[in-house]
This record gives sequence, structure tokens and C-alpha cells, in this order.
Amino acid sequence: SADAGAKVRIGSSVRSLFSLPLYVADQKGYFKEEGLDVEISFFRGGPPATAALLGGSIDLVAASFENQLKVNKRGVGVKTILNLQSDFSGALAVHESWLAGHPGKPDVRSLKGARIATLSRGGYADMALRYILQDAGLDPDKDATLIPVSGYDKVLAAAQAGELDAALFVEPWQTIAVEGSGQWQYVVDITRGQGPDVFKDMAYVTLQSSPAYLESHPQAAAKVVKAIVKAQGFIRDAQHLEELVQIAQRVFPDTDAGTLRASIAKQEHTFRPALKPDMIEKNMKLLLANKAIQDPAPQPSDVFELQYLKAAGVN
Amino acid sequence: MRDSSAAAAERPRQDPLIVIEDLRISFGKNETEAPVLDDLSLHVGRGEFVALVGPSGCGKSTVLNAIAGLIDARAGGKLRVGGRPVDAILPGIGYMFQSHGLLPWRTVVRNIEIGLELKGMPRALRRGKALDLLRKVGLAGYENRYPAELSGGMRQRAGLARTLATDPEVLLMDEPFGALDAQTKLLVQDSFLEFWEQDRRTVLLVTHDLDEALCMADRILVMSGRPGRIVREYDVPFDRPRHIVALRASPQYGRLWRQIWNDLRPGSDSPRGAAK
Amino acid sequence: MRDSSAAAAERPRQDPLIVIEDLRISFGKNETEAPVLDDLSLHVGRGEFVALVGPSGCGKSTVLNAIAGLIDARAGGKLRVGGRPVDAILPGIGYMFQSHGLLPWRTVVRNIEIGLELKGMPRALRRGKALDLLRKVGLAGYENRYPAELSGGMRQRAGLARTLATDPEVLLMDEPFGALDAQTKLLVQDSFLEFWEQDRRTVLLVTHDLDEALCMADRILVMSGRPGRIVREYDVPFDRPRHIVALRASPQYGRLWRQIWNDLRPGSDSPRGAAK
Amino acid sequence: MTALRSVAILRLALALATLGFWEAAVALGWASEFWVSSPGRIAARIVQQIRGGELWLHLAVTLGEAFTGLAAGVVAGAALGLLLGVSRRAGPTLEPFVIALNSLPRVALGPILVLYVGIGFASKFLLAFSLVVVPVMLNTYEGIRSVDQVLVHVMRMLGATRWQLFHKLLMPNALPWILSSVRAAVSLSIIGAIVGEFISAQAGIGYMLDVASGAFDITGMFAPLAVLMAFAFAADRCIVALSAHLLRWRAVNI
Amino acid sequence: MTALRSVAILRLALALATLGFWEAAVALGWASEFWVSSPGRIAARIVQQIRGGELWLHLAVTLGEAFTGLAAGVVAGAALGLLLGVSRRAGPTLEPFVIALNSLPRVALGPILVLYVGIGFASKFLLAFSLVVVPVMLNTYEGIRSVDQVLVHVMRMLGATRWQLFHKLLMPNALPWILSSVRAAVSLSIIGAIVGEFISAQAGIGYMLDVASGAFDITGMFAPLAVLMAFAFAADRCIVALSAHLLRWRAVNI
Ligand SMILES: Nc1ncnc2c1ncn2[C@@H]1O[C@H](COP(=O)(O)OP(=O)(O)OP(=O)(O)O)[C@@H](O)[C@H]1O
Ligand SMILES: Nc1ncnc2c1ncn2[C@@H]1O[C@H](COP(=O)(O)OP(=O)(O)OP(=O)(O)O)[C@@H](O)[C@H]1O
Ligand SMILES: [Mg+2]
Ligand SMILES: [Mg+2]
Repeated sequence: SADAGAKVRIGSSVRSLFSLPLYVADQKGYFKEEGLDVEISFFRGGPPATAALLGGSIDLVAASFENQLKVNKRGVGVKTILNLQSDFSGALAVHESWLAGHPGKPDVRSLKGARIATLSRGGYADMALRYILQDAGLDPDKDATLIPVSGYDKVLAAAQAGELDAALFVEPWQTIAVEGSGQWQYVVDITRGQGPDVFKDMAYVTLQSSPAYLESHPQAAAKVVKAIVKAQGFIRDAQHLEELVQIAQRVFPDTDAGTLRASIAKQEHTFRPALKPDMIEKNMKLLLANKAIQDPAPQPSDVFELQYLKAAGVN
Repeated sequence: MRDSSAAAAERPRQDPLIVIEDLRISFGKNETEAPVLDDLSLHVGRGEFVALVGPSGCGKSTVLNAIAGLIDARAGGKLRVGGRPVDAILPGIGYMFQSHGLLPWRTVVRNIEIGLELKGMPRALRRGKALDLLRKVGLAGYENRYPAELSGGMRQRAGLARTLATDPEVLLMDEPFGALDAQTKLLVQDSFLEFWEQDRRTVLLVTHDLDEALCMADRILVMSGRPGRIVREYDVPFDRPRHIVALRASPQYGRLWRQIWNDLRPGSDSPRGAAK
Repeated sequence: MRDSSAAAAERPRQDPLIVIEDLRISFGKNETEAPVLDDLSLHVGRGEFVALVGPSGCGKSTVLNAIAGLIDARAGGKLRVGGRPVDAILPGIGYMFQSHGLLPWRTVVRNIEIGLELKGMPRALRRGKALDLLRKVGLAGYENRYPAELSGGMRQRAGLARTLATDPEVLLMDEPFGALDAQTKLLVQDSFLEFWEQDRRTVLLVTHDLDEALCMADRILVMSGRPGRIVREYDVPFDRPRHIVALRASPQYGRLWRQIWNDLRPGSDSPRGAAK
Repeated sequence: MTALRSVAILRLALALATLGFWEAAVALGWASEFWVSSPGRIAARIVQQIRGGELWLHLAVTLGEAFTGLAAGVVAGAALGLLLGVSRRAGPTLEPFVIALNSLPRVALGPILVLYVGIGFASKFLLAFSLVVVPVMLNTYEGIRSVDQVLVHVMRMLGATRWQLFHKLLMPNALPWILSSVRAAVSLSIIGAIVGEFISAQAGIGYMLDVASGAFDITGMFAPLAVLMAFAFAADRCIVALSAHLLRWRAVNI
Repeated sequence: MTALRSVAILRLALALATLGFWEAAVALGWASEFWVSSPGRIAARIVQQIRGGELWLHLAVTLGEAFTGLAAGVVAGAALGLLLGVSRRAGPTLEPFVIALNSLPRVALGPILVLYVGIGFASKFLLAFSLVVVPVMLNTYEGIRSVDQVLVHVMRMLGATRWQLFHKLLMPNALPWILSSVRAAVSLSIIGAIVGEFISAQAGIGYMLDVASGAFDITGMFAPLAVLMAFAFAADRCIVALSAHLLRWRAVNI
């Protein structure tokens, strides 16, 4: 057909481990097996990545589902065709300088008064942090100072400079911070199953595309989904950990292998492709709690395009 | 457009090329300030060589600028060159400014040839002409120097050569020999007169040197101090070519010299012969 | 450091303030090029008024620059001012350059007072002095103009006033009256001589005007063409104060004038009295 | 006078045409409101933000960071340029280091910047400063080198000390150069402040932009940008007016 | 000559002292290698990256983006500056729009840029271009306005057409100004390219920095920055040498 063997350009909204299935499908040749020539590019956050999708410089994008809901709510058609990572792979961690003045095992309530870093204001990490604080009975606007910092390298630096006490990380950064530097300690490690339920089995990052692309290249999209589903199966098999570390190192050449290993081991079970209607509810809950969106929630048919998963044998 | 020199000498007044009537120019922003030129009238015939003398700051350069079409100030009166009103820069006018105005990034020879370059003359031709003029003003050997490497008088001579290079119909010259020593001045004046006598271009020469005016011009206009006006006009009756030593000795020369000198003098005698 | 004028007039040679011996200066990068000055020697006594004449481009300005300590070229020979070798700019020397060098962003009066400002003189004092000088050079009424709004001769006069404002011990002047018409020149020369006769500063004046040299200087040095050397020296025997009209009539004046003129002349006579 | 008036009319026409075309393109569906917003929506949002009062706060924060950085950068740049132009040793010794350091892309230095100066005002100030200082330095240096040699000689003969030479000749001579670089530096200082705010901020136009972009709210991005633009433009006009005053002695007519 | 030599020695001494202090501070534990890396480690990493071959690729990508943007920006900026300085209508009409647009922080326009020009070469080129064009324009404009009025009159009397006036007088007169802005623009063009690569890239120094910062590998960040710095510095020296040649008629000695 017209798009067989076609070139497919996939963007990842951040250089992150949540796109591990893409790296695996690429490096283990699953895309090639499907006759696809895939090119992966990285962005600095959801907005430019989605812009690239809509502007036509990429065909598919790995971005947070929450991101898509916001876009949909503004009347732009972006569809999720696959769940890349089902659980939020984040963690709330606290720096040793704070712990020095607050002895005892840290919990969320003990962070009262702390300066806590998130990524950009209104982004996923920010919303997750607010949710966690609220869930523990703290008012995120009064009981703590939330400081948006644009990247975790800067979070580490700012904490080192004494301007931060805690941070909400996403993988692999909490592993770098806690296990790697030894200067941080977990408060809530969502990747390990701690924290509120909204972060579990909730479509954290999904593979999204534009209706125009899906209409013109249905077969390519189906093949991509098929290859990624296969890759996710590969990831979930604990025996493949060492191979996954090697694959991840190609994308994170400067990150230490032990860190990658620990991070992947924690989250490999979350790379599940299935999309379920209640995932929309969970994301909406988070968004509504942060007043980032207004009711009503969109219908699953508005945001999901499930035929590709079905074709790949997932439901 | 050119007359033979004989014909030109006969009818300078019948065929005025430059006509100024009641010219009034002021620079000040406020109307109350005295104008620089007020009711100034003059004419220069085709092929005539006219000298303009007057006290420093009286507006001689301003007159030349006006004729050249460079004045940007409030101006009134009538001003025509070759029958055309001067509302822009007219072609065929060469103007040697009071300051040399050489382009600092061009060597001497490239400064001299620039007028020809602008007219699109091929490189070899214009270079030849420029080198020839360069020799005539006594700058041989300095063709590849930059203006900053020249002495004051050498810059002035380069500026003269540049003005002559384009062979203009009308020549406006503002103290073209002022920075030259007496001997070099004679040499260069000589070169200039030689050039002039070939085609008898119309020349309006501003000078401070009465000897220069008397030796070179057909007619001398004397300007008053501010506001500038033509207060007196002298025909210079000497035959051409003129011999300066012989001229200086003649009583008519001395008489004319003293007359003009007295016209220029604002007041009474000082111990050193200057008004206080 | 100052002599009374009478004493100064008696012993100009005994107490030479400026001494140049075998000065050699070349600008070219390659050693083969002829130097601008070669084996030039001269001296100027304390309180003496010396004029320097010579053909355009012979190195007069270069000599003044050397005395002022401004030469940046390869130089050889001995050069002392007031007994001190000139290896930097010595204090107490005033230099009026060939080009006016007014600061374009300062008004005339602020240009004139700048030397005093640099010396830290209070505003009111220096302003008074500047306005006084401004009047003396005939620029009254123009104190608040910018240099771009002045005529060529007015700029030169402003430059002169600036140089005189600081009352320098030694005055180097490079054609200070060159851009002035004959009458204004006399006025300004007169002002200058008046200033000079107060304290008899040492003056070295470059000029192209033999009348100027003869009327103002105690001694006249004649330079040859490149390479520049002092080829002749004349004492000017006239008493001060000098009256120009009377001087010009005297046979001695005419003789001196013609002698210097001939010294300057490189070759034979042309039809117009200049060498070809 | 007529030329001036016709330029004013042309400007207005161009501005109206651009805004009109933009509004029409969105209204007619040629461009998506989601991505390009529209002048009407932006204006409405600005009004709303002004009513809400937050806009002035954020604007004040950003302009504060940018313009202190600008001021410090101009002073330091002019001083360095003078040093470079005048000193025989210190200037030429430092120059290659300044040039080399300046080529480092500031955006990439986030972590190190944060490590040493934190995420507060200082980081934004420093970024703005660092973008401003070298262009000003280079222009000051060239402005000094463009001085007429005769004027240098005149000043030295009049007994100017080295400091007076700077102060009374080289600085005024370099003034058109410095002012030109300051005009260019206005936008650089704003970029520096915004980059700093993107690294981390709790207020400022960069913060507003970050929030709006995270919410895919293009109108929300354009509204503060339009206000910022208006202020930067006003700053530029101030510099132009200042130039015209300081350089009133210059009569140019090409 | 001696001044020149002593400057060279001072420079070397300063460079060695800085690097030595840095290395020593890390070796003696005053600063943590994790945070500041060290010259030795950076050098080793550069060698390793050169051996691996990737460095040249990334460097070529970034310099390609930056320098095409620089070249286009200089040409466009000089042309705009000329237009502004010479035309009675077009230049003055456009000027406020250029100035206003220039004050927009480019970093904030990422999504819109990506939407319209994609994530390829064009986006980086445009960012570099957009940072370069206005500083060059402003300096060209001032360079034209700084022309000696007498020279304008001379050229016009010699019959110069408007184009010849540009070409033979105004351009050469503005040359020191343009060259000065080009020096400043080198680093701006690199910043533009890196910002573009940060939005999205598959190669380039910005990409390398992104990878390294994604692992908090300070050595990995400093190594490509050091190489980039060396090249930017070399570019600057080329411009300086070109200036010295083009402006050889200028004899300045302060
Ligand atoms: N741009 C200007 N703005 C204001 N005043 C000016 C301007 N140009 C000339 N003037 C004034 O006009 C008068 C005449 O100037 P102009 O240069 O014509 O004199 P001039 O006769 O050539 O004098 P000189 O012999 O000294 O060159 C002067 O008083 C001068 O101050
Ligand atoms: N910076 C320089 N570089 C090269 N040559 C120079 C430089 N300055 C002066 N000269 C040369 O030195 C010679 C003497 O110049 P100088 O200015 O001293 O002459 P001058 O006697 O003052 O002439 P004028 O009467 O024309 O002013 C000239 O031939 C000139 O070309
Ligand atoms: Mg004049
Ligand atoms: Mg001279």
C-alpha cells in the first residue's frame, strides 16, 4: 500500500525513559521488521512537540496524556493510539540539607514550609506535586513554596546552592538524585507504588498522532503500534534487564549504568499498552484538582483511536 | 555648449550661466536671527572666470553651496544655472570644497579617479587620466598613499585633481590653493590656468588672496560681512596669459589691489595696517 | 621661566629653548624609502619668534609634531626642548594644528575653554577668559555654535583662541591664519602679536605667506623639499611694533622677500612667474 | 514635514493591515486560532490581565531583571571597551578571554549558573548582563578606535591626563557607538531575563509564558509578549530620543 | 613589540593560572568534580570524542546552522540598515516593526516556530538569523549616519547616483560599524543555533549538551562547549584580521 515501508518520524516530548519502548523497538529492529524506517527526535516539553506534530514535522509523538487532554479541550484533534507508560514514574524526594533540620523519617506532611521544585508551572510534575500535597492535607499554595525549575540538572544544582529543599522528580532523575548522589531521600516514590491511586494505571505517556496523519497513513500507524507493543512485552520481561540497560545507554550515554538499571527495574512493569476509559477520569481528576481544565471529560472516542491496538491484539 | 575662448571673452554678460537674484539664506531655527545672505545678486557668464572675495564668515561658501544645490536651509530669491532653477544638484558642476573631502579609505589615485569611476569610465582609461592630473598637481610618487599619509597641502592638491578629473562645465572652487606655499601655489595655479584655457569653463573661485584673484580672474566680486551681499565688482583688465611678476609691477595692478583692499576693510587703520 | 621682552630680544641664540640636531624621520615601512626629514638642525631661542617656510609636503608639520613629541615613526637625531629630550609630550607647549581639531560636540566657547578645563580652572573663570579670546578673534556672538555651523575661517580662529587660552610657554603654530581673508588675517595677527608681546613666548610658526613671516617673525627658516632640511636662515631686522604698510614700502623688505622667494623656487621662470 | 507625516501614515497602515490580516485569517479559518490566536483575543486578554493586576507585577519583575542587567552591562561593557581601547596591557590581555567566554551559549550554562548564583534575581540579572556586556564592549572599543587622530593630539597637547582623554574625548567620540549598542542590547537584556525565568521563576513574563505554553494557551503567551514588546519599544524610543539630544551637534543629511 | 610580547605572556599566564587553579581546586577537594569537572577531564573527554568521530559531526551541524544564520543576518541587517539610513519612506516605515519584533524573546516562540518551519535546519537557522539581524541593522544605520557631510556633498557633486552613494561612500563608511556588529553577532548566532537545537535536534552541540545535561554530566557539557568556544574564538580572530585588512587606511594611536 501507499505507506508501506514509509519513513515515520516519531518525537519524544522529552529525552526520557518513558520512551523506552521506542528505543527498544528501534534498536531491536521491531520497526524494521514491520518495514518501517523510523526516526526519533527529542523536544523540550509537550508544547513544541505537539506543535511539531500539528505542523507536520513529525508524525507521532510520545507525550503525556494530560497534555493531549488540554489540547483536545482547546478544540484541536490529537488522538492517542497507544499507552506507552501506564503509571506516573515520579517521586517526591527531599534534600539532605532539609533533613538536617527536620529529623525523623520524612513524610509529605513534614515538608510543610519547604521549597519544592517542580518542572514548569501547570505541567504534569507540578500538578502531581500539588495533588500529592493536597492528598496529604497540605495547601500547595500556602504550606509550601513551589518553584518551577526547567530541568532536573538545574534542580540538583539549585539544591546544592541551598535554594531548594525538595523536588518532584521523574525517572530516571530520582534514581540519579537518590541512589546516585546520595544527597536525596525519597518521601513518596510513585514508581514503587507509593502515593495516591490516580498515578497508577492511568495513561501517563501515550503515543499520539493527528487525525490527518492517521487518516492518510493508517497502516504505518498500525505497524508502529504493533512494534511498540512487542517492545513493551520485551521490557516487561525481567530477564531482559541487562539488555534494556544497554539500549537505554545509547540514549543516555552519559548516565551511569547502575542508575539506569535501578530505574528501569523499578518501572519496567508500567510499560503496558492498554487504554481504558477510566484513564481519562484519572487524568481529569488531576487536571480538575489543579483547575487546569474544566468539566466535562471528553468521551473516550474523542481522544482514543483504539483500532490500532485492536489490530495489534491488545484491548 | 562650449564657446571658443575668443567669443566667450567678448560676451560674458550677454550669456549669463549662473544667475542669482535677491538670494536670502538663513540657518537659524528662529526667524529673528539675521540671515547669512540677504538680497545677494550676482551673475557669472558662460566661460567667465569670476573670483569672489570677502571677509571670513560672510557667506562665500554658502553662495557656492547654493549654486551647487546643496543648501538645505530656508532660502529665498532666484537662482538659476544654465537657465534651470537650482532645486537639486545639476549635472556638469564641479565643486572643490573648502575642506578636502578625500575618502580616507581610498588611495590618492583612487580618490582622484572616483568621479570618472562614478561615470562608468573603464579602469585603465580613468587611471591614466588620474595619474596625469596627479603629476600636474605635483603629487607624482604619492599615488598609492592614503589621505592620512599626506601633508595638508598635498591633500588639497589631490582634491583639486579630483575636481578637475571629471571635466565639469562649471567649476566652483572654495579656496583651492589656500594650504599651499607661495611657490607650489604658483605651480598649481599655472596647471589650473592651463587646464582652464583649453576650454574656458565657467569658474567661480572663492579666495582670500587678492593676488590670486587679480592674476586669475576676469572679474572680482567683493562681498560684505554678514549679512552677505555683493558690494562691489571689478573687471580685471589684464590680458592673458598673465605674467605675475610683470603684473605686480604695473601701477594698474597696484591700484586695483589697493581699491579692493580698501573695500574689504571695515574701518580705520591700526598700527599694523589692520582695523581694530 | 619668563624673560622680560627686552632681555629676550637680546639673547635669542644664547639660550636656545628648542634644539634640533640631525633630526631624521621616515614614515615608510621599508628602510629604502627616502626619509621625510634628513639631518635637519634648528634651534629656537627662548622668547624668539621664528617662522618656518618651505614647499608643501617638505615636512614642516612633521617638524612641529616632532617638537611636540607626537611622532610615532622611526626617528633619529637629537631633539630637546628646554634642555629635556623630547621622549613624550612636554608640558607648557601649545600647538595649533594645521587642521582645526575642534571637538564637534562642544560649542565654540566650550572648545576654547577646554584647555583650562583640563587644568581644572573653575567654570566661571575659564568661561570669562574664553569669551574674551573669542571676542579677540572676532567670533563674538558665535559662542554657542557647534563647529559644524562655522565657516572654515571661523573654525580656524576658534582653534587659535583655544591654543592661546592655556597661555603656553612655547607656541607651535601650523598655518594658523591660512584660512582667513587678508583683512581678517591682519586683525587676528594683530590680536596675536598683542598677546605675544605681553610675555614674549617662544613661537615657531609655519606659514606659506612670506608677508606674514616677515611681518611677524624675528627669524625665518627656509626648508628644502623632501628630504626636508633647513637650507637658509634669515634674521628679520625690523623693529617692533611693525607697521605693515610702511614695511612693504621699504626696500629692505622687498629685498628680503625676493631673496626668500628665490630660495624657495626650485627652478627657472615660467610665463606666470612660477617654475614648471 | 510631509515625508514625516507620510511615514506616520504608512506605519499606521502597515500596522493595521498586519493586524487586520491576522484577525481575518483566523476569522476565515485560514489559520487556527489555537496556534496563532488573534489580535482581538490578545487585546481582550491584556485588558483582563490588567484588570486582574497580575500583569504589572510580572512585567515589573521581568523589566527589573532586564534593565538592571542592561544598565550594569552597559556600564561594564563601556568600561571594558575603554580599557581595551586605551590600555596597553590589561585590555589586550583580557580581551580574548572575554570574547571566548562570550561565545558560550548561556542557555546551556543553566546548571552551573544555578549552582553558583541560585535561582533568584541574580541568575536573571547575570544572564541579561552577560548578553549585553560584550556587544557594548565591542562597539565602545571601535568607537574609541574611530577617533580622529588630530583630536587625540589636540587633547594631549592641551595637557589632558589619560583619564581626561577618556572622559572628554574618547567617551563622547564613542557615544554614537555606545548608544547604538545599547539599542541592540535592550532586546538582548530581555532575552536574558526571560531565559533566566525559563530556568526557574515564580514571577515574571517568562513565568507567564511558561504557564501559558504548558496550557497550550497561545493567547496567554501572546498577551504578555505584546505588553513586553510595547515596553521594549518604548525603551528604544527613549534611547533614540536621548541619542538625538546627545548627538544634536551632528548634522547629517544623506 | 615588547608590549605585544608582554601581552602574549600575560595572556598565557592568565590562561594557565585559571586552568591550574581549576584543576587544583578539584584535586584538593575545594570544589566537587561532580559539579565543576576539571580541565584535565574535559581535555580527556574532548580527545575521546574526537577519536569517536562524533564531535566533528555535531560541531559541523551547529556551526553550519550558526554561520549560515550569521551570514544571512549580516546581509539582511546591513541591507535594512542601509534602507533605514537612506530611504525617505520605506526604511522609517519598517523600522519600528523591526525593533518591536526584535524585542520578542525567541526562546518563548519555540512552539510557533516549530509549527511553521518545523524542527529541521530552518528553525535553527531562523533563530540565529533573527538574533543577528537587528544588531547589524542598528550599527549599519548608525554607521551611515556617522558619515562626514562633506563627503556626501563631494560624492553628490561628482554625480554619484543613489546606489553609488551607498556603495562607494556609505557602505565603506559604515564598514567599521558593520564589522563591530558582526563580531558581536558571532556569539549571538551560536546562541540562536543552540536554542534551536534545544527545542529539538538530532545532532549538534546543543544536542550533545542536552544529552549530557540529561545525565548531569558536567564534563560532557563542558567538552563540546570548549570546542565550540575555540571555533567561535577562531571566527572572531578571522573577523579581527579581516577588519585590520579592510581598515588598514586607518591610523589610530591613542
Ligand atoms: N550649517 C550651518 N548652520 C548654521 N550656520 C551656518 C551653517 N553653515 C554656515 N553657517 C553660518 O553662515 C555664515 C557663512 O558661512 P560660510 O561658510 O558661507 O562663510 P565663508 O564666507 O565661506 O567664510 P570662510 O571664508 O571663513 O570660509 C557663517 O556665519 C556661519 O556661521
Ligand atoms: N603618517 C604618515 N605616513 C606616511 N607619510 C607621511 C605621514 N605623515 C606625513 N607624511 C609625509 O611626510 C611628508 C611631510 O609631511 P608634512 O605634513 O610634514 O608636510 P608639510 O611641510 O607640513 O606640508 P604642507 O605645507 O602641505 O602642510 C609628506 O610627504 C607626507 O606625505
Ligand atoms: Mg568658506
Ligand atoms: Mg603641514
